[in-house]
Amino acid sequence: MSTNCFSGYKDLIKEGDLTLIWVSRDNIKPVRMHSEEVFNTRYGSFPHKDIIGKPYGSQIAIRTKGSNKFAFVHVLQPTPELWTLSLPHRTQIVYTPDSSYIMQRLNCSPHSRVIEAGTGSGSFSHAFARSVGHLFSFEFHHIRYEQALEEFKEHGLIDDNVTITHRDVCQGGFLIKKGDTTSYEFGNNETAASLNANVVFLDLPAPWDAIPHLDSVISVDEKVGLCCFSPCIEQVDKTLDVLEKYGWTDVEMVEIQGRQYESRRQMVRSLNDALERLRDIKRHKLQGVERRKRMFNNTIDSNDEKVGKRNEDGVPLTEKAKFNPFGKGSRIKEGDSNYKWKEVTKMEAEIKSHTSYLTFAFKVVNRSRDDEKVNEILRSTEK
Amino acid sequence: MSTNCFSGYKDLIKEGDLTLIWVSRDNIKPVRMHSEEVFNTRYGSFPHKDIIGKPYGSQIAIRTKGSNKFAFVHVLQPTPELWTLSLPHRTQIVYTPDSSYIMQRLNCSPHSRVIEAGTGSGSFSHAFARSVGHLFSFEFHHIRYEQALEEFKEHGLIDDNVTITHRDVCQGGFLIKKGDTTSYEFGNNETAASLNANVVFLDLPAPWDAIPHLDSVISVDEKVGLCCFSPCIEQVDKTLDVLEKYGWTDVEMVEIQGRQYESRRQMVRSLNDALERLRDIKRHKLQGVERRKRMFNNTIDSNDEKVGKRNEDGVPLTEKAKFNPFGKGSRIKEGDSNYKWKEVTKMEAEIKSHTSYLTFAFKVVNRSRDDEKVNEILRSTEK
Amino acid sequence: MNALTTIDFNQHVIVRLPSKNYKIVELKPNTSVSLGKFGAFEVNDIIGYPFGLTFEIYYDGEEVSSDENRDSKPKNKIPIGKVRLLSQEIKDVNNDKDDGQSEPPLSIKEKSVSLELSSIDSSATNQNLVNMGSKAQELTVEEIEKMKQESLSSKEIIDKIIKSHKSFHNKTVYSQEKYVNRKKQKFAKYFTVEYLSSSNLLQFLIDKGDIQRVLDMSQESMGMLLNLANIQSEGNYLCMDETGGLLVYFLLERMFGGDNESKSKGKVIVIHENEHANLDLLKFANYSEKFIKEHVHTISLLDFFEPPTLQEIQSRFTPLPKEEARALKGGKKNSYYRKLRWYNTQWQILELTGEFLYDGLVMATTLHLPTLVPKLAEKIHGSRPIVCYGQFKETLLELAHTLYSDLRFLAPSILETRCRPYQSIRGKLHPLMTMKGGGGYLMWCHRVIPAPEPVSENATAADSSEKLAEHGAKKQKI
Amino acid sequence: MNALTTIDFNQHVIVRLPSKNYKIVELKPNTSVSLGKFGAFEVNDIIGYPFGLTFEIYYDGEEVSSDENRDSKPKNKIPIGKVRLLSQEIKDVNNDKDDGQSEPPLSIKEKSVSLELSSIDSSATNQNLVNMGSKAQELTVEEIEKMKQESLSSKEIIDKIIKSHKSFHNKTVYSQEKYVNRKKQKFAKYFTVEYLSSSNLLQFLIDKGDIQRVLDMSQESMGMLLNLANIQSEGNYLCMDETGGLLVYFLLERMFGGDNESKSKGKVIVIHENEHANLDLLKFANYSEKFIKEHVHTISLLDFFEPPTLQEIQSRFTPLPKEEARALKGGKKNSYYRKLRWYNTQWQILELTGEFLYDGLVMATTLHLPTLVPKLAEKIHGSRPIVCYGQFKETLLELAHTLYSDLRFLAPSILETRCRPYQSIRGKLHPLMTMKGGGGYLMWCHRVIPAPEPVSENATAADSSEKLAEHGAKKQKI
Repeated sequence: MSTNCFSGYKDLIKEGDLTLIWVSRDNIKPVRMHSEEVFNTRYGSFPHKDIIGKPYGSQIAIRTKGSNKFAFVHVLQPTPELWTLSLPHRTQIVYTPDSSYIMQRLNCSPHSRVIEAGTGSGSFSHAFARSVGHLFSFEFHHIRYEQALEEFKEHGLIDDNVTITHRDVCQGGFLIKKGDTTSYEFGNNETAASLNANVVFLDLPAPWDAIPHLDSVISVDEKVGLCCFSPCIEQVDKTLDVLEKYGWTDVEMVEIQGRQYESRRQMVRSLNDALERLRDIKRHKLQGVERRKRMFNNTIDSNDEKVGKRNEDGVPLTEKAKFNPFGKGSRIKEGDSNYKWKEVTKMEAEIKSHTSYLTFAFKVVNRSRDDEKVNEILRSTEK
Repeated sequence: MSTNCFSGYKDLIKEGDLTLIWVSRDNIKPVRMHSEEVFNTRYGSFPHKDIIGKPYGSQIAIRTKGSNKFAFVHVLQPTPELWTLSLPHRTQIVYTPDSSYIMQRLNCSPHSRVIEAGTGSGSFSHAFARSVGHLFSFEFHHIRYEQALEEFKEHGLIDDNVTITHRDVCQGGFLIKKGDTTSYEFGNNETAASLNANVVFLDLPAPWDAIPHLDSVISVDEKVGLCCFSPCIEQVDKTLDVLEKYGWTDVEMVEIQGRQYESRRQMVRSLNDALERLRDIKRHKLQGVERRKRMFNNTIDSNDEKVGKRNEDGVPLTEKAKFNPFGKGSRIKEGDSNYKWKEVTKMEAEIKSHTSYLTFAFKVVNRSRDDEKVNEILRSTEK
Repeated sequence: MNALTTIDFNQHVIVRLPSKNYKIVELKPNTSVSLGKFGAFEVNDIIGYPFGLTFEIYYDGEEVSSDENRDSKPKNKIPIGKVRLLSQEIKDVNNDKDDGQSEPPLSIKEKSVSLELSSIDSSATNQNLVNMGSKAQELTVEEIEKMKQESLSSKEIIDKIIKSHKSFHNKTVYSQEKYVNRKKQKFAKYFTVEYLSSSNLLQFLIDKGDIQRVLDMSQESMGMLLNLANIQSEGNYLCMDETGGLLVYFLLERMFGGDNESKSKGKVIVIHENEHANLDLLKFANYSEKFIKEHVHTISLLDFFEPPTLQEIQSRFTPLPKEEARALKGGKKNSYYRKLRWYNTQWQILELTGEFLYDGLVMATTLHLPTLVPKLAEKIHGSRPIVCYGQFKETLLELAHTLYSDLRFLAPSILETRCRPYQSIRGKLHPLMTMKGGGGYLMWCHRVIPAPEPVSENATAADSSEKLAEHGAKKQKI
Repeated sequence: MNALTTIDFNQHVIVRLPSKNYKIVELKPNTSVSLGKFGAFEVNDIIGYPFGLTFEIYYDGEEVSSDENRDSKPKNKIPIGKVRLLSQEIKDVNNDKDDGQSEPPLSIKEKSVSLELSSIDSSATNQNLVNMGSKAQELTVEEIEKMKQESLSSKEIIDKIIKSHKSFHNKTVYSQEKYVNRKKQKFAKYFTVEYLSSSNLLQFLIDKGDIQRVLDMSQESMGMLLNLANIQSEGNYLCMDETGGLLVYFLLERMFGGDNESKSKGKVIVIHENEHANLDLLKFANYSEKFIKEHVHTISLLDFFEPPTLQEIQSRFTPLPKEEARALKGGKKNSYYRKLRWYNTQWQILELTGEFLYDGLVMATTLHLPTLVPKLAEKIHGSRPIVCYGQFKETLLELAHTLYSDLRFLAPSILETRCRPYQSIRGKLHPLMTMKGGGGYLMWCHRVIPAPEPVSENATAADSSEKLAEHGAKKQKI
């Protein structure tokens, strides 16, 4: 499984492909296509063979057992953003508003060589892998390292542009030497990988312990960008202290707040309808009072009683008034064409009010220029 | 000037009234009505005598010198919210989103006896004065104390329910004794004011120095609510430490983010119109090309040249295409009925992204009950 | 006893549980209150204490089963415990669902480590902590349940739980504290009694999931509405309240602070869309019926816009002098008093809709505002504020555009206020990771009186749109 | 020299000034650059340094007036100074406009007090600091101006200013530092040279006040757009860009990182509303014309929706073999090559609008999206993302509703991302007091292919609205 199923664009769904099956917004499952297997959901089961051969993005419909209703899923090609949506909310996930901002602010492109510690859920690793030259990811939790290594291999990232190493960077720094527990493949006489990183992302409880180790692995002849991802403000305070001590400049901490809105509709309930409804209720009460008065004075006029029960157009009049412009008492589907609606945006019921504080800093190790080269160029411009 | 011009509702504008004249959203001026005076604005001047006698809320219109245009202002009765809008952005102003939240969370009502330190711009003092039983405001900056005292007197607050005292509460605490620089009027044998505060608002650089002094002035037999208003997170950290030491509980820090939106319109530019415009441009280019070809082959047919210059309905055809569905190139007033518009909300260009962190805490000094009274009541319920 | 500051009989109060849920309880004398798994207590035991205190329920063996449950099946008899003031405050670190690896070890600042933990060692990082979920806990659910039944004190239960957690010592101090607090919330038996303020009533309704019923209102939006509307104890406010009385309660608490003896004469006039106003939530308020009758009047939309004329009222009924009326008997008396009630209501409608101008308009309704507000505003005095609460910004946008082009309204603007609480624990300060979204929006403007067209001969037909120039829309250069 | 990391000739770069303003400068050899009041420098002096360094301009008496101004009037001749690397970083405390009394005295944390201040005493509080505004400063404006003309080093100017400030010692250390920083920004002569990234280009345009031109875009919204749209170096993206090329620049920088030698084959196809595409901003990009030609194609809306047919193209022109064409002379040759260019464009239109399906749709336009997006989406492959940027949420709301009821679009949602920077100085950490509002919104969905109606005899006319059940709108109980 060497091809990186997260990069490049596939047309048809093939045997062995890793796909993301979208059952609903909160239910997206990674499924590898095997023609003899079946994907089961609450609504029914979808044999892989009905999926393989179809173009990516196809909706697959089946008849739910029993009722004549249909159940359907969509089969999508994995992307880092969809992958993040499919992850259960366990360990620290770097959500798209944060990861996309960090990548943009640190100018991630094929030119970037990135250090990421810790790997965590691996959601950010996938986004990095899509856009950068090379990603060196470090994870200090043994089990999570094994899980991430397995996952990255499955997704074809290891053979592409990702190296993952089991290391507590706060103690052991970022050097990757032969014999370390790492996915890095050393050249025959290569004893240490030259990371030469120009982008660094630290998502650690104590980034101040890792920062001092960076000087030995970052690129020296260019501006290096760093982002520390810390939930507590005290961590930011300690990080700022160490950043200043180790010559990192243009230090700025920011917060990213992402929000999602549902597109909904609210019924337009006009004043006139409301007044008309009240008039209707009033009329009915008066009719009721008269009827009771008549019944009170003269009980024999039976059809009167019955008649009283009908309204103008002869329809039997229930006790309650007839004019029901807002469909009170019955379930109206939002957008039901019998009513007038106003399009509105509704915030999610529960929002992610905080992920982490992002502390950015930059460093140029070698603050000089190569005078020979410069003079050479200057001479060439004078000719 | 004893009547509090900020509370109660006035019908007509009278001589001597303090009014707020609204010239524009960012230009609201406090003006005391004197029939022989004139209120000057860039657009023209408004004699007070044309205002006095009119109901509050009246729009006053004058013809601007020279042009036949009109200039107008609105004359409003002062409220704390309008007053806050009229203040220049100098010292620390507590804006309405913060002050209204604090008052609501600390259940401000006629039952509340409030300590406020420092007075600052006095904007929050006016909001407190409107709703609470009594406000004890403390200001440590000499000049600001004088200005606030003068202003509160002018607005009739001092004779109503506000006491202001010149004091650095961090050093001198909150006790108001005879001989202190204060607006408090002591009863003949009263040597110290009994504050008995149940709401405390601290807007100070070092609230942790003031908190220890509170025990001697807060009410003992009821839950007392406190809010510290501090711009920096380190101030919150020190405040939390001291609050815990002095027995304040239910401690929670919050941030209030207020936003204002303008109601605007964006032109609806349909795809069809856009396509039609391109077709129109294309047609004109082709006509232009043919005309040049004809001119190139046969220069004598002068009317042809002229004719070419007219479009179908005989109107002289400018070089540019005629079909201009979006009014490109001319100034269209937002909402111009010749075009289709979509109502949109636009955020202010510059927003107040931070005012201060609000740290709330509560304290019950006397955590016991009056057993006699309780037994008395219990006996009465058994009869 | 001052019912505004102290726990008193026949009063509705808020009871806050360890699970941060809110309950409303009416404190009837000589009765007990059951808090489900958190235990039960006698009302008489808490009377007389000031609001805001936290009580712990403890059992010293001679419990008597709570009277309410005397007849109910023995199984769920919740023994009534004794009550004592809880000394040490429980810090809640409950909000961090994910045991984020990047949470800081507590070593940064010397920590006020809660009692239970001080004696147990912990590792600086959770490097070798295996997340085996519940497998790590050797006590079975039944055993824990049994301990709860024997009503061991929460402290004893929690100590037992910690001892039987296999890799508890591997946890960082931070996650140990979180684990202990979660257990505490599950088994601890303590509760806090608070005054039923308008904010607490709103929190109770949100907790119950009644968010839609209160139109997704938030405490900060309501506080802002009260200040923007310049609410005072002597004001007369016109209001529409689709939340079943919550908005009215916010108004009353700000105007009178729950004081039935208040001398202030302010009034809230509630216009309702249905035949009768729905102010159910006021049943929780501690205002007397007399007080409500005096300060809260209700009138239907129809009566407000199409009030009866004086003749209509007088033509249909003329009240009799008191003695004559009292002399009436049986059916006649009933129908007379029924008519008299109708007569008085009609009179009140006349008063409420006559020349009288109100001091403010405060709205929380889903009716179409652009048609409703301009009509209601006819009854609002010049310079007075108009504040409309709306769950959705788009509905207030439509209103703001309508009012913007109407010279009787000054500078309508749409406002939003959002409160974000922080986990307020030194050493681990950060905003809560998750919270309730929404909170609604406010439209705020002032009612003003347009100037009559200044009459002067050479006044060219003053281009009224020009008059709107300063007031008017912005130019947009395409 | 690697132009992606190092300052090189004939390159557009960003120059950041002490006043935090951004300038774009093209570095032509042997020329000088004037920074107005911040001085002037020679381009040759900074060539070869890595990006990100801050240079100070200093004068040691033998300045020569900048060549640009040689002819201009002597008065505004800005002397060209020497350049040296600035050693100590200037902390900016510039954001706190109001000298808030509740700002903390620096005593809380030992402070890294900037050099200038270490020798001057300060008061713990500003109790007796009288806010006399400019009266406190004894140096007149002319004197300060003269000092600047004599090009004293910024350090000397600032020391003079501090000495002549009457109540400077009364200021708290905090407000002294703020005062010094404000002065520094006014007189200091330093600048920073940065790579012209897409984010820096956006910041330059925002600084210039071109916010409306870039539809109020923000860096965070653009970053989110690039990730949501799954932008990769090998993708072919369909895009509409009303910002004059800014969106295209964001795409190109993410795909190729400014590397003209990139082997990747990704393309951006720009559909434009006017006769010609407006990609002016690309003139600042350091991509060669050849590179742009290869990776960026433009096509008008009309050509995209009403492309010519093969016959039409072939019927109007048949290209001659190369030699024959070259043999043509004068007018004939011009008109042939003009027609050939037309022929090639028509071919390209055919290619761009043929069977080919694109890997993503990225839009930043004020055209009516609910009609435009469904039509453009016909050319987007299944499972690929569609991302529309909009300044106003309401326009994207209309789009989302339209797409929600169209089975070719999966889960359209409206997203907002806002960045709030903090004053990042230890001891005084807090969000900036004021910042630019707005930043726009994004609509994100995936193009999908609806399943054909499953054919089975007893399939009752599958109520298509039912099919929408799972996909469909929420039930709303009134």
